[in-house]
Amino acid sequence: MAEILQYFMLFLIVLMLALALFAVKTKDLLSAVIASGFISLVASIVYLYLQAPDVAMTEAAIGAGITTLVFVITVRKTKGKEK
Amino acid sequence: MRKIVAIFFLTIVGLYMLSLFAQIPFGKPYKGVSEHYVERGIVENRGSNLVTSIVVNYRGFDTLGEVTVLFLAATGLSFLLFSCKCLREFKRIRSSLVLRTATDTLFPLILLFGAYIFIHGHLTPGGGFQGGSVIASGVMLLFLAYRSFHVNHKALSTIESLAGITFAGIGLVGLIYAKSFLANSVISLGQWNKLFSAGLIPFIYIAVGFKVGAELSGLISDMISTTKED
Amino acid sequence: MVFFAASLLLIFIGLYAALVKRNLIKIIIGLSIMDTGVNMLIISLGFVKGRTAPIISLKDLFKKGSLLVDVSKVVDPLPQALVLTAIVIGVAVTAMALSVVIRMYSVKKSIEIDDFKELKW
Amino acid sequence: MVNPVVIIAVTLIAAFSIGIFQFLGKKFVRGVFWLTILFDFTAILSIAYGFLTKVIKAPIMVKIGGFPPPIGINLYVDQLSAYLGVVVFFIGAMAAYHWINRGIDDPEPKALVLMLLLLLGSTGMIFTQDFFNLFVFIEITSIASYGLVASKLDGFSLEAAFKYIVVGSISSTFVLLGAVLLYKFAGSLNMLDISNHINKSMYSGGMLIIISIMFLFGLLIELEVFPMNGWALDIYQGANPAVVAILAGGIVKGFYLVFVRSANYLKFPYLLKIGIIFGLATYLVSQFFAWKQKDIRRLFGYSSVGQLGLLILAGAFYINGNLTGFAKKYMLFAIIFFVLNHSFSKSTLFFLADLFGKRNIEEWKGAISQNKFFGFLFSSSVLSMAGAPPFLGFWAKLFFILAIPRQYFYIVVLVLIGAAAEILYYFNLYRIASENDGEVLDYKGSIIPSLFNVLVLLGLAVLGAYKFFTITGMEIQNAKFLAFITVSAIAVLIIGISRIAQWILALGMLISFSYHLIRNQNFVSVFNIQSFFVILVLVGAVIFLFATYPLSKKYSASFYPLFIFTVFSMVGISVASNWISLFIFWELMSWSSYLLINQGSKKPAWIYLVMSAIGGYSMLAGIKLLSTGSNLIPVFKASAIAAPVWAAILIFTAFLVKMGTAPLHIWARDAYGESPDGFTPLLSGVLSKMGVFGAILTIVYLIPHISHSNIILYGLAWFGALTALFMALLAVFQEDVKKILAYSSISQVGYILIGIALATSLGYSAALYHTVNHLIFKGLLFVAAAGIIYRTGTSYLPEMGGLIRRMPFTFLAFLMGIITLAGIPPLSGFAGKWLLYSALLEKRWMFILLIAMFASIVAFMYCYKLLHAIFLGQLRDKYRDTKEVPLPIVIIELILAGLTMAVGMKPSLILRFSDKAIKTLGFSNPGYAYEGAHRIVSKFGYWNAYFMAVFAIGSFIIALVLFFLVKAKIRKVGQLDIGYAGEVPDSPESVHFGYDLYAHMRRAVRVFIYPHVENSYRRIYQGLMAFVDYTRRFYTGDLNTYALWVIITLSFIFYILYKGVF
Repeated sequence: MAEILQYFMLFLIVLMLALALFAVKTKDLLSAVIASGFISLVASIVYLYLQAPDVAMTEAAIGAGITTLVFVITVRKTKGKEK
Repeated sequence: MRKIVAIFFLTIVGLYMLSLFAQIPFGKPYKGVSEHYVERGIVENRGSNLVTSIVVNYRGFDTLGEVTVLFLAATGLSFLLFSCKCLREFKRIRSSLVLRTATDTLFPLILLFGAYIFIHGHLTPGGGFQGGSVIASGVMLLFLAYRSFHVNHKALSTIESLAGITFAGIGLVGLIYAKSFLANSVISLGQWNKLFSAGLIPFIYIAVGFKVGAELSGLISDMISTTKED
Repeated sequence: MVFFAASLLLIFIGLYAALVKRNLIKIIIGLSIMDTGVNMLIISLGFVKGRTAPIISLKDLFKKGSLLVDVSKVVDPLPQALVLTAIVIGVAVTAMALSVVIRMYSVKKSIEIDDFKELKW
Repeated sequence: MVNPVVIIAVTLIAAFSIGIFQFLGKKFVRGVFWLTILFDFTAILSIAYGFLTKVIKAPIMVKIGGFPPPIGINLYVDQLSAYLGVVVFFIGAMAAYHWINRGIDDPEPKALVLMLLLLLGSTGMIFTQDFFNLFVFIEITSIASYGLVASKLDGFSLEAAFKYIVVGSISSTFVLLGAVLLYKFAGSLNMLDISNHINKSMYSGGMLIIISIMFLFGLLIELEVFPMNGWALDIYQGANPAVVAILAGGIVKGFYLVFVRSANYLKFPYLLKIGIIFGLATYLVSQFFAWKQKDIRRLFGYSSVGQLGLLILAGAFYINGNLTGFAKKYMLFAIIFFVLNHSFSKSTLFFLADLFGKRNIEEWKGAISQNKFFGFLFSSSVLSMAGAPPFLGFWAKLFFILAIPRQYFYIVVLVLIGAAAEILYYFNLYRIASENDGEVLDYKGSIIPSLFNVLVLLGLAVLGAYKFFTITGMEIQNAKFLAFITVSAIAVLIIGISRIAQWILALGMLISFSYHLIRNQNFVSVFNIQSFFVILVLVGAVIFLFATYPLSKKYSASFYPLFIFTVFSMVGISVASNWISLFIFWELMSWSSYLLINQGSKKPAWIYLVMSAIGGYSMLAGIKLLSTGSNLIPVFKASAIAAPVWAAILIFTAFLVKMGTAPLHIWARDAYGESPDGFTPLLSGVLSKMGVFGAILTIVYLIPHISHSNIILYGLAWFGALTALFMALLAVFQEDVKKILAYSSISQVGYILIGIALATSLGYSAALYHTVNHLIFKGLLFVAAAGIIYRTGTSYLPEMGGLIRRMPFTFLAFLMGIITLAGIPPLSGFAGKWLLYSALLEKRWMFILLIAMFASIVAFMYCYKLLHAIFLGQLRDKYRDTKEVPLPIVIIELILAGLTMAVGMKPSLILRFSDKAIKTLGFSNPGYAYEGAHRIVSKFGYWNAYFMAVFAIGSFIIALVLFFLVKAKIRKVGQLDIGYAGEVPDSPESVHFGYDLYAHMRRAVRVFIYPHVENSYRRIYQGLMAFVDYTRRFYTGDLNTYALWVIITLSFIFYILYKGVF
């Protein structure tokens, strides 16, 4: 059981890194924003594994929720496309 | 060119930092002040959630600063976006019936959930910040569902102010009655694992919850629309 | 160890974006990725294998016959408390930066760095 | 005393409550704002006052939450943080007041909230003793600054704000990581607790060093360290100046205190290395980049950044420099003074720049000459910023230089080079602003904050001087005398409504001072070289001050105060008892004389100032070389212990600059030629003699103790001789009466330098004699020139001519002066030459003798030119009704002419005094002897002044008689009596030619009069400018590049401090 959990964590980490790279690389700002929101979401799962439920909650609510929302609004307001 | 230079120097810094973290053992027991927090946390605070004990009590001053930071961000943001005539309003299309119905049902529940989170901050995971942001997400849902939705800024900023004053005021009460700013022992600590326990922590977290909820809602509303009545 | 490395990588991917990307929003995305990395790093600094979260809702975490908690059963709560603060500060900075970006866009109708190089030398 | 945490709580509550008050209207918000600021300021002032009066003896420790330090957070307020808190709140209040009243925009209630929280953040930052809490307060400060920087909402300020946000986020990431890792390392977040866990040997492990670097590096970014400070400069340039004033004046100082304190707590062993590398680089780079800067705010920004660099350097030495006892104390005071000085003067400058509104410094033309009060505020802040005595910046710099250990002499040199560079660009700005011919410009908005700041600055100047003299333990007379000078000058300034009253008061002061001095038994009984110069200064000053009476109407109210300042500071130089007090009064003299020259012409004054600064600072560097570990204040005689060659050379440079010795003479022609006519006699007659005095001191006290002293002296003599010759040659081809006299002055001082360099008793006799002599005749000539210019309105020789008929007395006096200058017996000039030639013969310096003789032949030429062009020939029509020069000037002319006559007939009038002075220099006799009353005998012959006089006067009378005999046969040519190409002019035409009298000789000496030296200075300056202009492009304005430099710097720091990986 513990082993599976560890592999799952490894998968999540790889996923985070991939999302981070995608967020940096993509030309579409909205996708980048969504990707960075997903990083936070994945991070909050990782925090649960790391025995930090408080932080996990905060990260999910603030990092993945509010931050992403603020980003999305900004992207919309600035007609977001990267040159 | 810039990319290569950037990667080069980032690699150098990264290697140094990696060499640092290679020396830090992962997953090994800790020492220092945390031992005190863990060992005596219940005795000194009666709050089950040690993180909350630390955040609100042992390092309550940090939290006061944290609240200030959020307040600052909300103030600064509305200051910067205030009178920005040039913003496009969102084209808020009429949302679907499903969303509206769901919002109607969910919004009170979300509020309740947020309130639950910050009231039980000393017992379960979560607290003022989490609860506040949950409430704010409820408000966001209202924005999504109703085209003409506007928050009442006066009410929000009054709540925000009062909650903030409560927090700092509780600190001053501690200074007056217990000779120490933000002292927890002004009222009795109560019993471990009960709702009314942990001294002033729930009260502070309730204030923080209201404040954060109001601030984040205001922040979202400031960003979504140019506020006209302001 | 994996967590350290991953967090460091996240930090440096974020920094890379701030160093290289020419789009203002991209830079802020980079900074927020960097924040996430830092937070994860701090959390993993406090993690101890085989211990539970610092929420004492069960009596078996106590030392016998007292309210003193057995330190050897709980992970380090302090980094978690610090990260709570750091996350909130992070969102505050992000919101601030984004509002500046909205304003910048309203001035020049652009969010590219090349249009904001007037202050120099 | 108030509990410090109450300040934070009350400010917070106020900030929160503004959320409600804003609905009641702006007035309520403002009321809350000002009440809060007032409360905070009073509270923190009461704490600071408690520390000051030692009511509070130990640092205040405030537990928060009732937990003892390592468990809970605590505040730790010591003296420094309390003082800094006062400064921050004061500047904050001033900035807010400025913002509200600057009449451009009205700060929103929310902006006031941001302002409050900014002040709160910085207060918390300097009060807290917890690393993570520090991070929180840094974030509060930063976010508030982000908002405020962007508050103008235009392209510039938003761009600056965004750059700040990005770099600031990177910075705070490192601070956060550092703080958390410190917790991981030491198990605590409390600074003191961590400090107790750490010892220096842990740094060899590698882990702690990387953690500390990360934490301190985050703070270093906020401290605007080169090369990662582009964002800061952009803020200075782009943001609202009220915000910039509070950032530069208050907040950054908070970061500074935090940085130094953290490094101290962390026992960071490489702080000195970091401080030297980055502090010095920041300081020097910004001082030079500012040269080419046209935007006034960015200019001030460069200066701010530079000052921060200096502060980092000073802090590093204080914490980590192994300073002992006194030096440590000095350094502490240097830091405090630097902070105070910079905070108050820089914020004033930003306020004033904002009030005036113009950004380009070229548009500042006439800014301070048009608005007197504005000018006063601006000048005070600029002077203080540039470190002019007696302002605080001067004492700070002095403390700093004295405190640096001697093995770091290169730092002294570099810092002083930077200081000179700073003076260069600040006074370039000052030069433009004080131009007279600008259009009438006015400022708008309230000037009150600047006024408050300047009042504080003036108070701090007093404090600085007091502290300097008490801490260094220098003789109290110095301090008293300095106070006396200042009070006198202020007294003269106060009655500035009437020039006549000022004149009377100044004259009265000088005379009564001299009277008291002469009545002082000590002064009379111990007559030495210093007394000689004191008398020289006072006599010269009284005479020349008297002559300014008719001119005074033209001058501004600050003329006489500065005159008094200059004169008394020269007295101060003459009575100085050690090198440092000499330096203090020397700088005082330089600056006050600069301001006087600046009242005449701006560019020459600027060149004078820059040269003086180079001289003054090289003197300070030399003095630094003389000081030893235990003896930081080198006295004249004790410096015999160790006197490296370089010390002597550096100190001598200052004196050579003032003497105008080639090749350091470039300032002299225009400074003499275009300074106010009332001041030029003092400048030439007395002020340049201070160089002579200093040179004598150096040669007597320093040169004998160094190896190769003979070569140095011989070299000096060559310098003197070449100066005498070439400056005389240059004088020949000038067309401006004052410029001829200027070159002549330098040339004559060259003679004096030869005399000093001989270092024999006869040489000193010649030098001292000629010093007095030159005072008499050059004073006479300059006073007469002032009178002539006053009447004719021009100093251009070809415009004059024939004035002999209008100004007979002046002609007579001028003639006497010229004769003396040319060294013709019977007047006093001859005696000086005779002594000098004898001395040269005695030492067998034949080449120099030849040059000196040749130079005096050249002197004949310009002497004749002066006489010819001004007085002889035909009178111009426009001067037909010109009167004799005003009576006071005539009186002075005749007195001086009588003096030169008297001295010429009886040289012992001067030699009596110089003999006494020479005996105190360690010589048994003056190098010559008296035979009878009038016969002076040296090895090479004798000279009877009395006989000479009789002979010369006799031949003069014979020539006069002959002249009158033949006069009847001369036809007088009227001005209509000419034919020119067959036509007769219908208006009177002058055929007198004074222009380019020696044109035919120009070709022969063209190589020598070509301005090689001036051109090479110009080329160096232009080259440097071009270099600076190219290199300052380093600040590309590109955000990515700025961020990239942050990472590059970090990898550099890792690389130099920790070699674990590579």
